[in-house]
Amino acid sequence: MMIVFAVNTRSFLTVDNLVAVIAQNAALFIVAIAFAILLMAGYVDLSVGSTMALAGVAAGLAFNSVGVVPGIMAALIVGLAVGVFNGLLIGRFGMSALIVTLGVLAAARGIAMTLAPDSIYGFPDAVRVLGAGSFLGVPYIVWIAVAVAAAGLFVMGITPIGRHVLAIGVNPRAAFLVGIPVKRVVFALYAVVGLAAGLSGLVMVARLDSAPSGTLGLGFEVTVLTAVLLGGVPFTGGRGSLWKVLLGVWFIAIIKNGLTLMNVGPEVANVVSGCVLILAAGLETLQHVLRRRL
Amino acid sequence: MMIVFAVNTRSFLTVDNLVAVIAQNAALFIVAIAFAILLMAGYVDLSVGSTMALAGVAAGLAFNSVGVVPGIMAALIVGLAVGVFNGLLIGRFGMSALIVTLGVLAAARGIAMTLAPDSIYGFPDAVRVLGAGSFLGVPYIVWIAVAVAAAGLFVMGITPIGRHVLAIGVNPRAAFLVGIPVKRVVFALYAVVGLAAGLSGLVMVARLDSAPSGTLGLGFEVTVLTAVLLGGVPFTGGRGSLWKVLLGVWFIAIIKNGLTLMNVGPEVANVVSGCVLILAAGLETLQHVLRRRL
Amino acid sequence: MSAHPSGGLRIRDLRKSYGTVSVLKGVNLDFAPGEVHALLGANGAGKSTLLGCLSGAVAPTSGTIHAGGKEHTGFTPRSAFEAGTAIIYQHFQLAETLTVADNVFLGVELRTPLGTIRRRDQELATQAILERLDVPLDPRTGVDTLTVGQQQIVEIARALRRDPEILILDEPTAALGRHEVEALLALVRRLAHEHGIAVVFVTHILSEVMAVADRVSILRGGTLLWSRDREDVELGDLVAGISPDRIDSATDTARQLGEELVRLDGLVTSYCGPIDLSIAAGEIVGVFALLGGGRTNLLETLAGARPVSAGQVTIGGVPARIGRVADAMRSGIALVASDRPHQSLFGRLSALENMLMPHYRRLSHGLRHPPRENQIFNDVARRVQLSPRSATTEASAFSGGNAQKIVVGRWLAGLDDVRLLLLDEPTQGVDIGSRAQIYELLRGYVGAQTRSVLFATSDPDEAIALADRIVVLVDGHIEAVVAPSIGEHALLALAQSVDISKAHS
Amino acid sequence: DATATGADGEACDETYTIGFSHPVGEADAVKQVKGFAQAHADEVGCVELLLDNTTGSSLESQRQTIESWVTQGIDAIVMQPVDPTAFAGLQQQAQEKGIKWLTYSSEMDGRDGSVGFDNELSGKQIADDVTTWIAATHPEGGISAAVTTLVSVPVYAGRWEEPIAALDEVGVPIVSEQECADQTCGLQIAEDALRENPDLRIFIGLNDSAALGALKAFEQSAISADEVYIAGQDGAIEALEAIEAGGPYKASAAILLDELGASIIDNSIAAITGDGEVDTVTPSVLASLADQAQLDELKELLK
Ligand SMILES: Nc1ncnc2c1ncn2[C@@H]1O[C@H](COP(=O)(O)OP(=O)(O)OP(=O)(O)O)[C@@H](O)[C@H]1O
Ligand SMILES: Nc1ncnc2c1ncn2[C@@H]1O[C@H](COP(=O)(O)OP(=O)(O)OP(=O)(O)O)[C@@H](O)[C@H]1O
Ligand SMILES: [Mg+2]
Ligand SMILES: [Mg+2]
Repeated sequence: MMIVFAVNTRSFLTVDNLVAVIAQNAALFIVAIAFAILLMAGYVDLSVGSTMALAGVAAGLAFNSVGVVPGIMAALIVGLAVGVFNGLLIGRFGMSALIVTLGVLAAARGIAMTLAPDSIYGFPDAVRVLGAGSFLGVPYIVWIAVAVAAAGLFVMGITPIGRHVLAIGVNPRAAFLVGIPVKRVVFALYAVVGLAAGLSGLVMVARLDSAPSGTLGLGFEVTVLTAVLLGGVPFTGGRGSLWKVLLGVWFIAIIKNGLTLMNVGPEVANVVSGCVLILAAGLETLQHVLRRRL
Repeated sequence: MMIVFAVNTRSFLTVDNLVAVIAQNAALFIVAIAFAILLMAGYVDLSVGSTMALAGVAAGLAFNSVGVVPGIMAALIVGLAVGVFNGLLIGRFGMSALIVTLGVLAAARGIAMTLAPDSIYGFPDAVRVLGAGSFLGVPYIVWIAVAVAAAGLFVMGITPIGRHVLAIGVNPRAAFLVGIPVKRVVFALYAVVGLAAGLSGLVMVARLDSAPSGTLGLGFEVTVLTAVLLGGVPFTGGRGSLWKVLLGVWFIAIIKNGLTLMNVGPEVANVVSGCVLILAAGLETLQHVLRRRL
Repeated sequence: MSAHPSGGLRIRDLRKSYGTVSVLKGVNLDFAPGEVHALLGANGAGKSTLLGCLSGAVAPTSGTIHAGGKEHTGFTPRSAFEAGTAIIYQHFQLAETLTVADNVFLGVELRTPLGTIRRRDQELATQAILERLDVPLDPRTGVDTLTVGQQQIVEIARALRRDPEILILDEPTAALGRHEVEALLALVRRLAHEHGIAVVFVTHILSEVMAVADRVSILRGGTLLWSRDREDVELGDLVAGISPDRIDSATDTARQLGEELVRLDGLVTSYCGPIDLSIAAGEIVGVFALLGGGRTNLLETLAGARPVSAGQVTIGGVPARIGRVADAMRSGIALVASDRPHQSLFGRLSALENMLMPHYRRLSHGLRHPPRENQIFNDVARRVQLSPRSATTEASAFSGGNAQKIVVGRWLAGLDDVRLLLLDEPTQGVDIGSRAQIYELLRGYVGAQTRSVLFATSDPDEAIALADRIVVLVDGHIEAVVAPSIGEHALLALAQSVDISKAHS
Repeated sequence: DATATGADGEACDETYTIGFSHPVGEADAVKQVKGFAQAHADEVGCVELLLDNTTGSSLESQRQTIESWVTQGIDAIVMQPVDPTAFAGLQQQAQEKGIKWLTYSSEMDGRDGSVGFDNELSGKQIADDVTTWIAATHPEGGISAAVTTLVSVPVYAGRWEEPIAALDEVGVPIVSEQECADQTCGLQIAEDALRENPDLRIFIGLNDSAALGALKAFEQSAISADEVYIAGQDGAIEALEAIEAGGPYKASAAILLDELGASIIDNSIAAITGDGEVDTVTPSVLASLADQAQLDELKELLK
């Protein structure tokens, strides 16, 4: 795959292109980390795309009316608020995660579009610096994504919370019975996913230097879900490794990038990315079978 | 909900409108029945929308080159073929249902678009009769949907297969150990869902009298999934009633219809349908809680 | 025993009902520190429900629990833990994807000042507990690779790790081998008598009660029948208390055996073998072994659920294909697996569906016939003494022993053409009265000499009571084939023979 | 992957790499424009045309495509942005790298050129036509209209804003204003709107797909074709044939797709070389039975 891309394009393997791929997908990385942790606990959040839009629109409105820092706060607070809403309904009251977040997916998009019928732009310069500037030669947004990934790896790898999340995913009853506050953990995870979506909405808006309410983050939930599933987290939760999830995100980003560089039309792009997904699923199964044989 | 629609529109509660709602959503009914049975066994098929497109395109090409009956056959055979493909990979080889069908979702759309770069139209008159004609005052396609629903209710209600499907959904290992051919049942369910998608692709093409490869069935998987989840089948399978699924489909159809009749804009429509979903999830949870109290 | 001023646990007028079904009808009980208190009763008497109230798994409808110097109207798992209780559940509650050490410390992890897990310390502590239990097990193994017995050990280690003042064990020995049972009983005694812990112990194996208990209470139908010091009761009192209308099974009537029906020739499984065995029609053969002896492995292989490495199985003179479950079934082999929640029970389906699941196709001619299904269900339910005898109740709402009756009852309906029925721990969790009933039913099942039964058990009493012949497995090999008349001690000695020498090598 | 050669097959001194990006890659008209652009690139020679694979107005996807083109440093980018403001930053970046930035049927400040196809003109042509039709057939009023939109893609706004303004002007109430750009929703919206408003006689689609869906609904109703006015925009072949059939489908604002495709190449080269016209507007033309010759010409083009 990688080889095909490398051979067929001029720039696939250049450092420029590789850094650009991370920068382009910073938002995806951020949401995927939080989403993967939620999925390991056996829950999903399909509302992330719209949450990004709502947070982005809030940031945009605040950038232009109050200032840069309030704008950043606005994105994070809105993201967190949506997450808290999901967390309350699903974690606290036990409502169906899929239906509730599908509902929020529609509703948050609708609210974002109502708040900002036209796209919002013309932000203070600092926003553009956030989106395009870099530190030590690496874009800020890549630093942000790296920080989020590091935090995720830390929490899942070596803190009790990581164990609790997996326990909830594999056997919620057992987790409850050993005294893990299951409802509170699930609530917190939704809040974190909301916050991550808010952050990634902010990153997108900073990069775009504009906040289009109708299309920001449109269909993002499917990309995130695909990346996380590819990263080997089963839909029912209970296991998975964030390293592999990062690989999954990287893989999705690379395919997209490679297909663009190879200049194929949407028909072929669809067929190729479909086949790649199927192949990936096949490889994983093969791995399983081989491991069991050994 | 219903009351709001009834008060705010002239035609919501007319017989005409009610029959029309079924006719408009015949494709949804057909796929949802098969999809719900698959979900009861604990498996999903996200590829239905693209399968519809592929089957529809195949039907369209055959209508114009060979004839009406071959066209009908083509749709069914293509749908079945996609289902068999999914069933082989997932049922037989145990690959991840979500990833494989997401892959097929992309690939089948790509193939449909390659086969038919432009939309296909100008079919023989018989096709239009199939799409718009009626028997005893009820459109043919409504008869088809009713027949599919009846078949589903029959199989799930009073044949052994219905019990086997639920057993697989609850505890696949135990089902395997009591001698249910789990792999074969899962394979067959995917084939049936493929066939249903093929049939519903045909129904759509007949209604439209045209087969637009790029947009036919686009996003259909989300609508079907929402309807089936609303119908109370849990994502992990193992329970559910087809009657309730029919109600779920009906509910989705009604919301769409009511919102169109009331002519609300996309922003408001999004917010309303989002809130309705969340409310529905809340009501179901409430019901559960109350039942446990008794 | 005198009641202690503090410590221990007192239950007053505890009630619990599910909807209109009342399970506990006002129970008063005292569990004193330093005492092993055996709680007995028939299946469905309410033992697990009572213990659930003490651990926070079940919210009582009314009543009070005095523990840790305070009066509680109910527990959450955490407040129960804080009040000093720890429980081992009848159906283990483990996070299968985590390691042994992670499970032992789940919810009470050891932390560094930074908040990270002290993984090494946890592993060492787990190791220490496992050594106390005399079970060699690597704390870093994933729980999903363990056998049922090993998982039970992990549950026990977890409870001990919490240094409880009140230790509650719900049928902790059901999945253990004899060796482990003895180690556990010794430990339980030590914890009570030397460390002053109040131990509550539920079991259906009365010999354990006589060996370990200081006090005995019997529940019947959700009320306390009586509560006495162990010295004041005889085995007969226990039996009479648990199942008043038990009929003594006719073990000694000589049974007629037919010709050879099943034959294993050099069968090699992933763990066992080579195994040569011949089973006559109408014969019931027991497989006895210690924990990890390979019983489950042998039975699951015969049932087609595990790959065969070599050898042949012949049934009725015809070579049987047993590579896959479907093939084995076609050859007339059926299995009742030992891991009930994972391998046998359809928790969310009804009792009737659970019982008839393997037979639906045979029972129907394309269409199901609900009246006939109900009739069969009622018949079998009556014969196995299922309680409640309700066809529509979800399987997960049945008590452990009653769920086992459903699972075994599947094959006792006699609807199938099974020639060789395999049962792994056929009466695990079943009370003493129903156990005799199931033995009787199994004898009736092979009575016509068209079928054979091969069952595996870790309970020597069961092997002796049910089997016509006993195969002793040690490390996957046939150590001996003996008659039940050999007696419990000789049987145990045989099973342990190599195990002990291996432990010292 | 095509390597460009001269029109006569000889190697080139210099090859221009031009990227064309459109957010709705699944639309028939877009597929055709891409085809015409490719054909013209081959004809001119020494041009490598890059096409993106964005569908469904995906901002993410389009953004990534353009970013990689900028990273690659191609010579010119011709694009219709999902949202112009979301690409202003990239435009600046591209132009700093010396990449020519041309817009396709949309406005962006500081662009190096444009391939015009005027959505407002398209909307206006339909608006004028429908006004004329109303005056001729329903001078006394008593009818209502439906219009489809795509508010999430503001670039197209002219396509629905113009007809809506015109209908307001003549006092025809708009009873349905729903988001729709494909046949399935067109059919459903028209069916529902007709049932709710039996006096519905006008349906104006954001594009031909939506209008073609509506056509089926009207054909199935008992309303005579003469009384109905359905119009779409783009000039898709299926629509042209529907117009020619003389049914309810009365008009489509057709883009001259070949001209448009050619302009993508020509204007880019002009911008790169600094020689030639960089801003062109390909007019849309009103395809209707009133001008059979035009209709034939358009159909011929798409064959
Ligand atoms: N969730 C539930 N819903 C309804 N009834 C229940 C539920 N859980 C238990 N019961 C009923 O409560 C009664 C007591 O069950 P419990 O598990 O306490 O019995 P037990 O004494 O532990 O039996 P066993 O020896 O078989 O384990 C049973 O009749 C059972 O059917
Ligand atoms: N999934 C597995 N992975 C690794 N080892 C296994 C697995 N299953 C069984 N074993 C090992 O194979 C041997 C036989 O196990 P088996 O379950 O057949 O024994 P058993 O006599 O039934 O013991 P138990 O009392 O635990 O049921 C044991 O040593 C066990 O550790
Ligand atoms: Mg119990
Ligand atoms: Mg075993």
